[in-house]
Amino acid sequence: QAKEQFFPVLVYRTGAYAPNGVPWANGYVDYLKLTNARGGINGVKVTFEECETGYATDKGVECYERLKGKGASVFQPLSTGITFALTEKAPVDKIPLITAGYGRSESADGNVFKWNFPLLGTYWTAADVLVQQLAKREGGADKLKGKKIALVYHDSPYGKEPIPLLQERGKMHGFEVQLLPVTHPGVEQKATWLQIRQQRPDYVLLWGWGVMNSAALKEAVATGYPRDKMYGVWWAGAEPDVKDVGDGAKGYNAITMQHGAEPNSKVVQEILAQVHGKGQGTGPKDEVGSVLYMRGVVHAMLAVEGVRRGQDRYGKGKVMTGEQVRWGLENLALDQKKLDGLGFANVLRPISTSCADHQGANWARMHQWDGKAWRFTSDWLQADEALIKPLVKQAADKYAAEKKLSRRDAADCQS
Amino acid sequence: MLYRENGQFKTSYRADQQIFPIAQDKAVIGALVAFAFLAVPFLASEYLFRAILIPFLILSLAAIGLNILVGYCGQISLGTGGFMAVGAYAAYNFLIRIDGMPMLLAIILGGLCATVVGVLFGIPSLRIRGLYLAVATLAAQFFTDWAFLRIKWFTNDSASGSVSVSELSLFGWVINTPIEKYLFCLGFVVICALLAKNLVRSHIGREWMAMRDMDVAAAVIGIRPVYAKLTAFAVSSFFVGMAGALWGFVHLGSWEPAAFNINRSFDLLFMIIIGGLGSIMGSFFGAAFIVVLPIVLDLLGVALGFDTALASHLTYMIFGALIVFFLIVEPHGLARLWSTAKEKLRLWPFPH
Amino acid sequence: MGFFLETLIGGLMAGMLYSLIALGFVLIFKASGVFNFAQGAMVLFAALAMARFSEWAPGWTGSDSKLLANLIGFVLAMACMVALAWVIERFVLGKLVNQEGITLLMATLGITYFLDGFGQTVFGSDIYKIDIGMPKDPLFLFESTFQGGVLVGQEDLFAAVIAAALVALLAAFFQYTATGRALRAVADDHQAAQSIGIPLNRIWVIVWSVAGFSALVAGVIWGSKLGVQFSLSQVALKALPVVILGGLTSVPGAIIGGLLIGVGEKLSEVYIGPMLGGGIEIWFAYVMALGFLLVRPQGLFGEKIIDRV
Amino acid sequence: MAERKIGDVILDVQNISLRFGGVKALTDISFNVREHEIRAIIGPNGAGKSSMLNCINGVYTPQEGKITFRGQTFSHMNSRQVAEMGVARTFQNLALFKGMSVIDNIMSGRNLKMKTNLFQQAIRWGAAEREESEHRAFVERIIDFLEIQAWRKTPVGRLPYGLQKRVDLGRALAMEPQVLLLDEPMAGMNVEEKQDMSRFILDVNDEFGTTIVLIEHDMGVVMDISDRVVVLDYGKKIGDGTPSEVRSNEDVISAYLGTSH
Amino acid sequence: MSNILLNVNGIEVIYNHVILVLKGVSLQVPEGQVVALLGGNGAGKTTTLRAVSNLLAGERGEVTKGSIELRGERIEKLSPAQMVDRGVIQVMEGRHCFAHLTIEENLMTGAYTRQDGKAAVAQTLEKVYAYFPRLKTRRSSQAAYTSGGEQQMCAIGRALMANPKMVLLDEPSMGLAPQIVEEVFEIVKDLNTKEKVTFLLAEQNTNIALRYADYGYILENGRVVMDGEAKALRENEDVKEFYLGMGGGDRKSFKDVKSYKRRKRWLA
Ligand SMILES: Nc1ncnc2c1ncn2[C@@H]1O[C@H](COP(=O)(O)OP(=O)(O)OP(=O)(O)O)[C@@H](O)[C@H]1O
Ligand SMILES: Nc1ncnc2c1ncn2[C@@H]1O[C@H](COP(=O)(O)OP(=O)(O)OP(=O)(O)O)[C@@H](O)[C@H]1O
Ligand SMILES: [Mg+2]
Ligand SMILES: [Mg+2]
Repeated sequence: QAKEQFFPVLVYRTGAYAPNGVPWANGYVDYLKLTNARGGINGVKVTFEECETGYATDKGVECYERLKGKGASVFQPLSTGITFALTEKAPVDKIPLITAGYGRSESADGNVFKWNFPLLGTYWTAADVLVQQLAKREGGADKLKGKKIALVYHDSPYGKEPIPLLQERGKMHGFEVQLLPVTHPGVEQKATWLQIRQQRPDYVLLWGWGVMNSAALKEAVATGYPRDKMYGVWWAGAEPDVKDVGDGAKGYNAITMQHGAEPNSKVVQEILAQVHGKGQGTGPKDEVGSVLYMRGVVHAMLAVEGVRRGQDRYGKGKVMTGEQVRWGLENLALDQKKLDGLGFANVLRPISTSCADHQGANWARMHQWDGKAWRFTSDWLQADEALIKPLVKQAADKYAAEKKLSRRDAADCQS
Repeated sequence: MLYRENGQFKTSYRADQQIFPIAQDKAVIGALVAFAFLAVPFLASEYLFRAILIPFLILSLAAIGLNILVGYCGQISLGTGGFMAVGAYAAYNFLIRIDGMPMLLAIILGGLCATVVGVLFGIPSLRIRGLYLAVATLAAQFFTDWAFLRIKWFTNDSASGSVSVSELSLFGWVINTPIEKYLFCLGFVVICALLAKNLVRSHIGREWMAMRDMDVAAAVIGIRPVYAKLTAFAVSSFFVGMAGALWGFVHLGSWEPAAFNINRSFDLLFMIIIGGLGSIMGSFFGAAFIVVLPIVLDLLGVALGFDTALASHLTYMIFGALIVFFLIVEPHGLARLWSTAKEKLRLWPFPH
Repeated sequence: MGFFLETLIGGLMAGMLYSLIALGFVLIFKASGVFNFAQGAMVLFAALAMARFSEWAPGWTGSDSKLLANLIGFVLAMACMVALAWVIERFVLGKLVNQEGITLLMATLGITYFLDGFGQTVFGSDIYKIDIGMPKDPLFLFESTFQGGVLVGQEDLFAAVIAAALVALLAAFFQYTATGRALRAVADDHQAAQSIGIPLNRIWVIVWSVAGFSALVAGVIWGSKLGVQFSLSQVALKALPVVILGGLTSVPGAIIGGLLIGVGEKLSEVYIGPMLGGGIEIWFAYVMALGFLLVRPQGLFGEKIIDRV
Repeated sequence: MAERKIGDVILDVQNISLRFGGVKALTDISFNVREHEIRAIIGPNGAGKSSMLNCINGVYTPQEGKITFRGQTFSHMNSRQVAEMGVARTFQNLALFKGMSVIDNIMSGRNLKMKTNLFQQAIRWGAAEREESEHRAFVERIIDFLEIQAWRKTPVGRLPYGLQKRVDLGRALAMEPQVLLLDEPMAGMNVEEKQDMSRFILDVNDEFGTTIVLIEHDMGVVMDISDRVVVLDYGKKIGDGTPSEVRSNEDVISAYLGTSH
Repeated sequence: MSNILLNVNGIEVIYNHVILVLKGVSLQVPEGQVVALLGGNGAGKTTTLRAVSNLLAGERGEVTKGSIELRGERIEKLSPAQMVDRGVIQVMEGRHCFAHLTIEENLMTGAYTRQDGKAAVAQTLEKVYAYFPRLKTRRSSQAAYTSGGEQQMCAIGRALMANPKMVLLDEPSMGLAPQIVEEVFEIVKDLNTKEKVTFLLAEQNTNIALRYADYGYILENGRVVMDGEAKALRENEDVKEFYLGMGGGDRKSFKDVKSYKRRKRWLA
């Protein structure tokens, strides 16, 4: 009988965040289907099951426990709250967590967070790159001096993550960071935007999620704040955030987690041919390649490659356990050639992780909403590790202290 | 003819005042508890423990607390989540700031902090009644939500405002396997339930109920509204606070303020209404209903092979419909349904 | 000064939008003693219906006139709300006559769950658009007096006017019709009302339809503001302090309450917020309401709470 | 029966006036109650009888006037104090605790006498348990007395009106009051039940020496069992004296008794 | 007997699916007569009336056996409102005025079902005020803040506002001053003779009830234990003893009643 590798899929296809959750889930699942179409992972067939979390922590925990029982060997919580909860459980259950583009920034430090993999980027990466971009736009970091940058953020751990880094940068370049929290769910932001109108910050960074983003853009329209001076994080830079703002959102920028909307990428073509072509498409055809759909695809790819890498060590064509996948993720070596082969040419840059670095890449690009679609507006930008590393280490150490953990030693890293 | 009250003559009022005056009840409940302690640990799967039993137990505790306030004293509260949060974060701070602090003590201290906050926000109840009081408690809810995000000290200066606790232990007994956690919660909850039951069937309990049913008359027979209401708030928030601490420590292990947001408050209120206001037993029924039912429906949907979205939408619909259905069958909640059923049984096999 | 005015006006606008939702609560409470937890869900459901129908309409009619589409959408949505009212009376409230308020509240919760599920199943859970051509660009007043002028969102202005109109309508309905009196009677004592021949079922269908209508209007306005998506049901939470502050039984109260809360929220957030790190408007609204209640326990315009032996 | 010795004044109401906005519920009412006596208050509907009781036990605060209770004078009574001083009452529109069983309702009357603290009650071992049982025993006596054994555990909301009135009385008695204020205890009873009730009031009165203030519309009862009667009309006192005196008082006849019986 | 307006036969009522209260009650109310329903506390009078006016549902009670006919039409399935449309209205025990409405508003709601125009309603209103002058003086104060008796009058008046064909009066005399009680029964007689209104009244004040009624039923724990012409009942020894309180001829003083009486239990 054929070997099967089981992938749990925590999704939210209902509730407040469904508009964002659905395309992601479709992308994720489509890629898994594609993987099978490509002959599985070294012949190991991919199976998967969705579980609806509704973006609620306890529901997420329930899903985790449910799917864990079915032989899951890698999880992607897709919610900060759930990530927090699972971070506690993963080490016990020996199942790695991929939190690509979200979760705790300090978990990039694999020496403390053995089971967390914030691949491709954390919020600190994002914040750092954003500031660099602003510096570029101003024509040099020194020009940021005396500028005022407002952070409009979802008042929750997710929204607060970037603050330390921004303040660090602020000290460095001497720009002022203005913090404007928006209480969940953020349907009403008049006060926030009146403040912005009064203070006239040079830039607004938008760290929202779900309805908060579109609401923010609409208030920006209503208070006449120029959209092209607004920059969103990669969770505030997708179609659902701008779709019904329409022209109002024209000029609004957002950072991408490397990929943006990639309708023409090879992998998308492949999915259209191999999956949708065979009538196995999960969602509507026209959404394939949209930003969040692509995020799903990328996330799925990371999980799959983690398994594949695991097989390199523990035996090709075998079904991997959580621990083995963990090793795989910790030793990812996706060079451009491999990526191109997987169909991610011009979508992703090389990713290579290590015991110390669970992030594996710190590249990003900018894109802008032109009223119809997201278009790239920048070349590749890289976050400044010199700045981030210390922050990460510091935060990780604090966590370790609280949890009475000790950093992993070399031996542990070999295992 | 198995279930009979008559023929069991009470020789003392003491006997008649027991929690379960009827022998059969006592037997059944006894068996149930014994089963929970002795059998379940061997039968249940990890999934059952972590995803259903533990949350169920902890929320039952919170529900009991809330029921004392709403069901017994008639003070509607939508701030439960807030009080849970206070319990959780207070306990957390005790645990990490005072080293060598035993977890159990931390949890209890957490409960006490919640008590203080509860009484504080209970004061308006001396003037404001009914649904209007909800405002006071909602203020508590939203204020705590905000405070734990904004005031770094509470979260030990963690950048994000999320906190996590290290391994739990009770008198040297390290609690980390699901079974251990389950047993710990079970013990904790059973004891609390017992205390609660004792309170509500003593004179303080009667004072609360008197305030609920007819406060003017209560005053006339010498009950002080201030005392009655504030004790209710205090006791209630104490249980709720401890439940919060358990939720954080045992169930989540690491949490953000959102874990105790307004929806938690609503859920708990719904639990006690559907379970039965003014009934400790009802708190358990309610918790079970709200925790287990959606999961069961969900699993059903999956089993029937609906796609995720449809399944969860159907879950919503059926769940809502069931709530209404049960309310129509018995507006006073599952607990009352239960006792009516028993009365029927009592008359069985005769129709009346 | 200009900025203060701006905030003030902004607050008033926001307040009006809250009142719009608060109305639904008040209507039903006043007329049946039910605290309708499902109001938020109804707003969402109505908006979804409107958005989708007007989206599908051109397909049916063939004509691509926006007005026609919106019209069809609105009418069909209203029809849905009436049907809903009937179903609720027939299968829920009708069977819960003479029960305590809290039980009824719980029932409305059941309705909430059902609607959330049902709405998404039928109409989908993506973001949809309602475009009734509300002007979106800002408007600047007194540019002569203050530099930069005083900003007023046209959209808000628009919404505020509609809200005000609606309220006037409903207030009249309660004050000047015999039904109005009957409604208040029902709210006081279901059984007694029945005993003198007030047909609860018909009354309730009427009231819930009216509430459905106000939900629809709220849904359309909020929907065109935020886009029609699940979060729309969350705006109900913003209306809660409004209802209670204004008095659960008073239509005008919903308005005054809304304005007070709106203004209080905005001013506090803008002037006190920065000192406390921001994000205070929500709880501040409640604390403010609490303050008022301590003076008037029945809310600003609510009927006096009766305790008598 | 043995001649009851009427003691001296225990409760003295002086120039009480009570207004609700325009409504003058009571104007300048003075009367007193002697220890051990049965004092009736009669008068047409809306005369202010219930309001009078409400003033005495602090539910209403009269705008003018004083109330002297065993030498202590108050211009405003606080319900708690009044209860502690041993004044109990029943209500006209049943003010029972609907959600509680008959036993609990009557037990609640014992509250003032129960002393164990929260923790003892929570543990409910020893002291609390004992206390509970003692008081329960007392309450059971009342229950037997009122013949409501069968309903012990029924929520009072379900009892027929007449029985609810008995429970109301039971609750008042549970306080072992020195002064018992009864607001139309016999409304909604048939003759036979009224006879029982009167018998019962008389017994309480002379066995425990409880002073009784009685509002009742059944003249038969009032005239038979009361020692002295106050008559109110439109908030004013129009008569005061023994039943026979009152019965022959012209104003009273015209205002209240009417000609027949 | 003359033509039967209301015919209750062998009804059984159960509350909450368990509490059996009426164990087969049968009674007839002829058109244009006053029928009294007597019996001690808990006998089932109120329940019987609720069964007729279909207000049981609200108390979670239901008629499980027997039938109720109004002019030969089965009415168990009707809603209370429909009953009122057919001219049958109940005055509930324990007043149940609309607390927040003023006395006048209370009365006006009574006329909710009337179709015969404002003038007619106003007329009835005046009639009610004429019956109960006390109400007129308190017309503008909220019902909750009126005295017990005033509320009782309000409740009765409210029912009359519907100008019904048949009235179910539950303990009308409760809490009313003696002459008002007389008053109420005079009104009953008045309406009965002048407007041919039929009455079924549950009353504890057996004495007066039997004076005004044409026919009487005595109910004890859920069964009819005796019935007959009012006169006949008045003469019946048991009735005298237990309901009129004049065992052996004249009325006893309440003071002299020695032992507690024990109501004789009919074994029907
Ligand atoms: N809280 C109140 N607010 C306003 N008016 C009141 C209030 N309480 C009593 N009243 C008025 O005061 C007057 C006396 O009321 P009270 O209840 O004392 O009458 P009563 O003598 O008990 O009559 P009944 O025999 O019908 O019970 C009534 O006219 C009543 O309307
Ligand atoms: N809502 C209810 N639920 C349960 N039992 C009830 C309910 N209402 C009445 N009963 C029971 O029905 C029986 C008859 O009650 P009912 O009110 O008809 O008596 P009644 O003759 O009207 O007495 P009263 O003269 O005191 O009003 C009583 O034993 C009572 O306990
Ligand atoms: Mg009175
Ligand atoms: Mg009755």
